[in-house]
Amino acid sequence: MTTTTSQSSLHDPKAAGGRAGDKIFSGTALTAGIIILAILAFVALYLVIESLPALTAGEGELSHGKTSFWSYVGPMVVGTILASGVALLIATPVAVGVALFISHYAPKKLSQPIGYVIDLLAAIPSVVYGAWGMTFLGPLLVPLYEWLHEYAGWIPIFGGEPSQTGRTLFTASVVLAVMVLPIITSLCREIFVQTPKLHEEAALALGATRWEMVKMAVFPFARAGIVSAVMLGLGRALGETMAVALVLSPGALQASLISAGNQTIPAEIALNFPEAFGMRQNELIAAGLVLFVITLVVNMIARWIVSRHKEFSGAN
Amino acid sequence: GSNNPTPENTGGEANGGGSLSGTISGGGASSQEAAMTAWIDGFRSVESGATVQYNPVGSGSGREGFLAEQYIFAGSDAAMDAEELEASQQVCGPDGAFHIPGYISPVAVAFNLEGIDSLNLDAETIAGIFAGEITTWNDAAIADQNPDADLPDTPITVVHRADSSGTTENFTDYLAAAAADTWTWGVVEDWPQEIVAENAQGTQGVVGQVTATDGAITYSDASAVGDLGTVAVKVGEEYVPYSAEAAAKAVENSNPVEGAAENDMAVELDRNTTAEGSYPIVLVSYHIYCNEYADQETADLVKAFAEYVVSEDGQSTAEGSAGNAPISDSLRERALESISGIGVQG
Amino acid sequence: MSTMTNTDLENKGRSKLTAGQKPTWTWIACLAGAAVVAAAIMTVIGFNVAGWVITTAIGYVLAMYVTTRVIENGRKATDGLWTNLVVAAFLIALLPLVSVIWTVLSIGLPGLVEQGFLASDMLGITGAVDQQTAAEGTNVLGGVKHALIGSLLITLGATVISVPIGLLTSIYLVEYSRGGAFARAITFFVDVMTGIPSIVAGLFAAGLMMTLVGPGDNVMGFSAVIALSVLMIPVVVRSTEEMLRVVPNELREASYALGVRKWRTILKVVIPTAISGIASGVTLAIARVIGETAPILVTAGVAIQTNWNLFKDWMMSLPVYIYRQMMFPTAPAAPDPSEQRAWGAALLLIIIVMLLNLLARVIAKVFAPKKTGR
Amino acid sequence: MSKRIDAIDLNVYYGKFRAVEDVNINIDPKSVTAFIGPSGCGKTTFLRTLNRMHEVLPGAHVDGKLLLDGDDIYGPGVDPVSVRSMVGMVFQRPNPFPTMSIRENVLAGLKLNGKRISKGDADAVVEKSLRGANLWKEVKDRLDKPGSGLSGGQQQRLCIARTIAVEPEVILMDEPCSALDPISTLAVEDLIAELKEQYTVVIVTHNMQQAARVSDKTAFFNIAGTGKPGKLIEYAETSQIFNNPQEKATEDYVSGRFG
Amino acid sequence: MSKRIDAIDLNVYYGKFRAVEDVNINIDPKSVTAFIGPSGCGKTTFLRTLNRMHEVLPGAHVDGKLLLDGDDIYGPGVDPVSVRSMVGMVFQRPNPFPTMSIRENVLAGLKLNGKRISKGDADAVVEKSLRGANLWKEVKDRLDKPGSGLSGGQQQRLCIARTIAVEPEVILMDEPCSALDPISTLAVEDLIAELKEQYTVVIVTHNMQQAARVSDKTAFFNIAGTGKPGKLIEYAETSQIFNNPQEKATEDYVSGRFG
Ligand SMILES: Nc1ncnc2c1ncn2[C@@H]1O[C@H](COP(=O)(O)OP(=O)(O)OP(=O)(O)O)[C@@H](O)[C@H]1O
Ligand SMILES: Nc1ncnc2c1ncn2[C@@H]1O[C@H](COP(=O)(O)OP(=O)(O)OP(=O)(O)O)[C@@H](O)[C@H]1O
Ligand SMILES: [Mg+2]
Ligand SMILES: [Mg+2]
Ligand SMILES: O=P([O-])([O-])[O-]
Repeated sequence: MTTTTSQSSLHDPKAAGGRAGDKIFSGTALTAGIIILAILAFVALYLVIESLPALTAGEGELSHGKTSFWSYVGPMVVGTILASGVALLIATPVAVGVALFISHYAPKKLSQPIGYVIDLLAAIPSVVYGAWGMTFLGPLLVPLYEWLHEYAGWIPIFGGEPSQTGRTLFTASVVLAVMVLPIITSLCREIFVQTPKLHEEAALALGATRWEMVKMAVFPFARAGIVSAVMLGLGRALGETMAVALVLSPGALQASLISAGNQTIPAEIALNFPEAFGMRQNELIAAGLVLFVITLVVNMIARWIVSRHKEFSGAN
Repeated sequence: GSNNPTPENTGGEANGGGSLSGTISGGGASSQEAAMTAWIDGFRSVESGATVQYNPVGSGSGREGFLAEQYIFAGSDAAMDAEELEASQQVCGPDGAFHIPGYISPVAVAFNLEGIDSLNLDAETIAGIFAGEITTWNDAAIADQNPDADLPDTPITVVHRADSSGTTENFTDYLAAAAADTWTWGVVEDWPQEIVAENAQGTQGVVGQVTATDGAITYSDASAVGDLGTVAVKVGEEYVPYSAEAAAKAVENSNPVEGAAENDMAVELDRNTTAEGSYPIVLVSYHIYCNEYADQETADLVKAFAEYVVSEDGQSTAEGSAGNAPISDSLRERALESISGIGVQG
Repeated sequence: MSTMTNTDLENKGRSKLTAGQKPTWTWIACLAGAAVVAAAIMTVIGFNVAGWVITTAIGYVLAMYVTTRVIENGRKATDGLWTNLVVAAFLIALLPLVSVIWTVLSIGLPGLVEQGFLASDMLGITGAVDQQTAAEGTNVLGGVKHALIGSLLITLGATVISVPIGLLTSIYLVEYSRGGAFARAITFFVDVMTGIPSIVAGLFAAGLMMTLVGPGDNVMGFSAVIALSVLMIPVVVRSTEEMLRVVPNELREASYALGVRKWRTILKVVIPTAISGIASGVTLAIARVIGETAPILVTAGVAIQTNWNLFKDWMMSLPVYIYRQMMFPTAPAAPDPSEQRAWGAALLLIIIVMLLNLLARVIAKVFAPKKTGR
Repeated sequence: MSKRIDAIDLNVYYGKFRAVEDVNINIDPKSVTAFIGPSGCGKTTFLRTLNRMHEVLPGAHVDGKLLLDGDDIYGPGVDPVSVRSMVGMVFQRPNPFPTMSIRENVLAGLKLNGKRISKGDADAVVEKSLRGANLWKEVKDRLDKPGSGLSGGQQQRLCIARTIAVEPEVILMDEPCSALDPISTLAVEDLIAELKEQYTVVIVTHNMQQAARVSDKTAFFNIAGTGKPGKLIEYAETSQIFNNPQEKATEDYVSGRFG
Repeated sequence: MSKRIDAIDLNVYYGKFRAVEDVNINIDPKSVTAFIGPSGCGKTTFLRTLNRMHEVLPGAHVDGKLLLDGDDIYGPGVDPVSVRSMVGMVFQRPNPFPTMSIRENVLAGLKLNGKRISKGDADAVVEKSLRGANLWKEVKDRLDKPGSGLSGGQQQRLCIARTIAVEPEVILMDEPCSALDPISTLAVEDLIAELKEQYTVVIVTHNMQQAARVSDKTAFFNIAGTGKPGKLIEYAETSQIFNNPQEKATEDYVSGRFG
């Protein structure tokens, strides 16, 4: 077989078995990747098939006399994005702050237990968050809503009659914020601690204060990571079912976040699926498909943002 | 006690201290869950070898699961429509499925006003409150009917069900029939979005919300209202508070659904009734069975369970647990006759 | 300065380096001032402790900023401001944690310590029993055995499926793919998968099993296992991928240079080195799914008795148990016993997750690369 | 624009581990001082105490006095930030900020002071610093390109430019040439010779030829064994250290028996 | 147990970038060959092509022939794994497996490949290899302690022991002493002198004294500038390279003008 030498010691016949091992192992790993794509394809296929009737239904075919699927799902899309958006607005600064605290501010001995404690937040089941939001947080926020309405009522989001039960989109957003906080925190923390010491020390050696060092070295390095952490949190917030279903007192779309009203897609599905059949079921699954597409788009945007900043990132 | 409470029982194997064995699964209305838990437990003590399980997935899913052969029987707050009945022939043989009103429960209109346990209201006023037209408790419409009550000027907080619900359907059915001018949204399972109000998930959710909110009002399965004040509804010239008897009476006085089969006990409630002592806001939750099952074992098991549910023993067990209204004797007789027809597909 | 002894070198007067600094007691003054001002504001608009603490905190941060700015300089003031804000962020994040844990502990503890709570299921517990309990004030009967076992079995099943698939996928991503389109596709879709609403995963699993085993039989623990796996796999991939990436390349190269094949290198060098990170990633993934309600409800149904078989009959799980007991009490007229059971189960669930976390830490400790010496 | 440094009984610790023991040294202004010694003897550690960069590492602390023109930089109430803006530092591996352009990198330290500087002044500073670092000609046409796009040697000189832009009094350099090719090394060495006209320069090097070429005085550190603290063995004129060392250890080391 | 190496027109690439150009070199068995040259000239890169470790990096490839006792290791169908078990390698930074004990580290090359050996045989291999790496005495009482608990020099010798345990024919070393203190350096240098009795040894070093001390022949690589490929400039007896180099560049370099 070999052309160079008659009996090359490099062609060890026993090695063939070893090579097969490599092939099998890499093949298995590849298969696992393919399985994931297949599962996702199945999920997508299932969603599409089950929602086709609702998507293609004409006037009068939809349940409860809805005029069109899009006018049904549209307000909920807004509600879903609103709830997750407000949640992120609340959670992101706090989460980044906590991550910074753990990575750069807290005494080294404290930071590990603190990280553990924050991770615990992620471990609390969403039913418990829902129950907590419904029974404890909502009523707690009622005075705040009244205060906001009185003094900031001219801003549309505080415009509506404040809820007497506190079970509003804003409360739901706060609960979501609490739920996504540990996710964002732990990812940001991982990235912050990986900031090259080289760049941190470069900043400090120039006479930078700690905050200036964070601005010069940590944030530029972590920018992409923060974006993807926030996106991960957003994914969680968009898809959260039980907590929102328990906390929110849903209703038609409206600008005010402190009165009852608005609805998110996952909560709508959870609340109505049990009694749904026929077309109603198709509508709900179609709503699920819409949510799926939103997640997809959000992730694409995140990827885009991350890749746009790649060349500036400190990883070299 | 005996597990064969009725002489009509023809299934030979189905008597004696538990000769049956096997598992039957049902699914459907969550309104029946508490009662079903009691029935399952009671049935187990009569037929120790047999297991019944029930998944409270909701009426719609229950009917659908039944038609998809996922459940042997279904619990449903609403009767099957013609289309579903036709589909049931695929599963149940040529005679299809039939309904038994196994669970009857009054729907209370409950409120939280300090010091007031009961209010008299007519259908128009109730509709006005729930439509958001009457907004304070000392509104003339309420005060006129309750001269003795010391009504505060607290705003009324309407709390309705957030989820699709048979209770909502029955309640709006009453409003639409008895106060058609004020309630213009018809019979719905989902509360109309145009009415801005508070809401919560499930019976427990709305009751909890009302209990926590001064001046709130809701409608709910009467068994769950606890210490809340309740409304006596105007029927004819008198005000009738909810009660098991009043609810059972309303069902008894109702008419069979048009064109239903002989043994099908689906009913059309008369919400506008003026019959003395009947309470028209009542929820009837059916048990849906096949006329014919694929094998003898299943048929026997279903028959035994169905008989137990409507038996005096079964109904009182359920009442003790779930607080529903036991069905009247005449209804029971008709039900047992229908059930006795369950057989095996030829 | 003719003879240079060490002490002669030192400037004995004021050091130029410490000139113009604010005194050390500034922060006490600021805090006291802020507290007083806040109390004054509060008495005007109505006193309330929460408002007072918040106003004091804001006042303190502002006062520190302004004082530092005036006495020292803007840079120091900004630095101090951000330090205060970062600490504040941490304290704010602690609030809900403490509140949630306190709520669950205070409501859930009586339920959890109720005699027989862990050892019994709900067989024979009807509304009548609960009503009697409530009326007579006796011990609440019934427990979580069936839900506990169901949860553990289902989660174990999901772990057994997800961890190999997830781990192998991340091995593919880290060790085999060279950043090709396929690897990028997997990474992207794994991200998308993390966003699948849990209820959709449940519906999908129920539908899939329905077509595989037919209606009726598809309601079983295994369907829930599938649903949870869909939710769990992406989390496993994401976390283990990170952990594999941080294994130093020099260890891989050391192994290759010894003539060790790639797959053996991965199994015997890379994975053992990363095992602690992988363990904590897997725990995180378990924690993520063990608390799921909706997907289990629509796949495994509800049960009142213990079922050990994942492949037959319905199964209860802790989150479903919590949800049902809370929202649909066994006795509608006497919901208190159900509520007690629900919160007891919630506390149990949190404890389980905490134990899992601890376990992961122990595993991490035991298997972690030994780092003695330099 | 240059200060003297005096260390008095300085001990440097990493947690409990004493890395450097009892250093006493007087460094003259406007001179180049080289630290040499085997690996692990504490050259880097000691150098980093001179601008309080040592304490950035967790658990690291210092015991003793370090006077900068007579003021103890470890005295109570001294802000490390102000010390560091007087004592600049160039690291072993060039570390320009990757997200900044060349121009921004040079101005990075200056911007910190919060002073508003006009574009004209800024341009002047950039040119002066880059000229000072011998880099102006090579980069003047691409000031807005990222700093990380330069070669290693250019990056290192950019870091020097960044350091001299803030006009410190002392410049510390930790093996500034060890990552560089010979041409860049030459450029940096030439630069050091120029810098000492204005600054006090301290340089760590493991290259004895380099020490001999650039420094006025040389300090030799040594270590008795792993886990033992490093010590200052001998400190004298460079010519004396290389040609006529007083200590046996110094002689062994500079004769090339080790390292 | 030792082989000769012949490179014929070898070009080495990182993706499109040619890092090393047209190397022709013949390395004798049972000798020590040193590679010297300025940073970035491709010493490491070329060394890694000798046991096909280069191609482990994504995009890296090789063009030309590399004969090991006449067999082209880049020939079609050659399994890199069998090449690597013939040509062992020691890295710049000591890298014992952190999860393994000293004993397991030594046996890693055998055990990781799944070979079954009796405990007695294993013990013999461990002792022989550790003795061969001059480490036996220091660690024989703590073979079950983690390898990462050793000092840097000991770790490096452990890595050498691990390499010789698989009985290769050639041993490559990339700056094996650059992370070590002088005492450990001495130990490793002594070891290299012993190893050449049995193995062909190739060592990269940036320390010319070291090259002079340990090697029989020396290869000088150089680079024209950043982005240009590295080239083999001169290859000859070590004494000739240091005392009587033929090329101007070599002379500049070894006379210490650079690096
Ligand atoms: N971050 C650290 N934590 C603990 N010990 C350290 C740390 N950095 C260095 N050391 C120890 O301090 C001692 C001195 O190290 P240092 O880096 O100052 O040596 P050096 O003379 O600069 O060596 P080299 O020439 O290798 O740079 C060594 O024993 C080293 O192990
Ligand atoms: N992984 C890599 N990818 C791309 N280019 C590389 C990589 N590693 C090294 N190079 C380039 O290849 C050339 C040769 O590098 P190499 O590391 O072989 O030099 P060296 O002689 O070993 O230098 P040193 O003395 O610093 O170790 C350099 O230009 C370097 O930038
Ligand atoms: Mg150093
Ligand atoms: Mg190299
Ligand atoms: O029984 P419900 O449909 O009202 O939940």
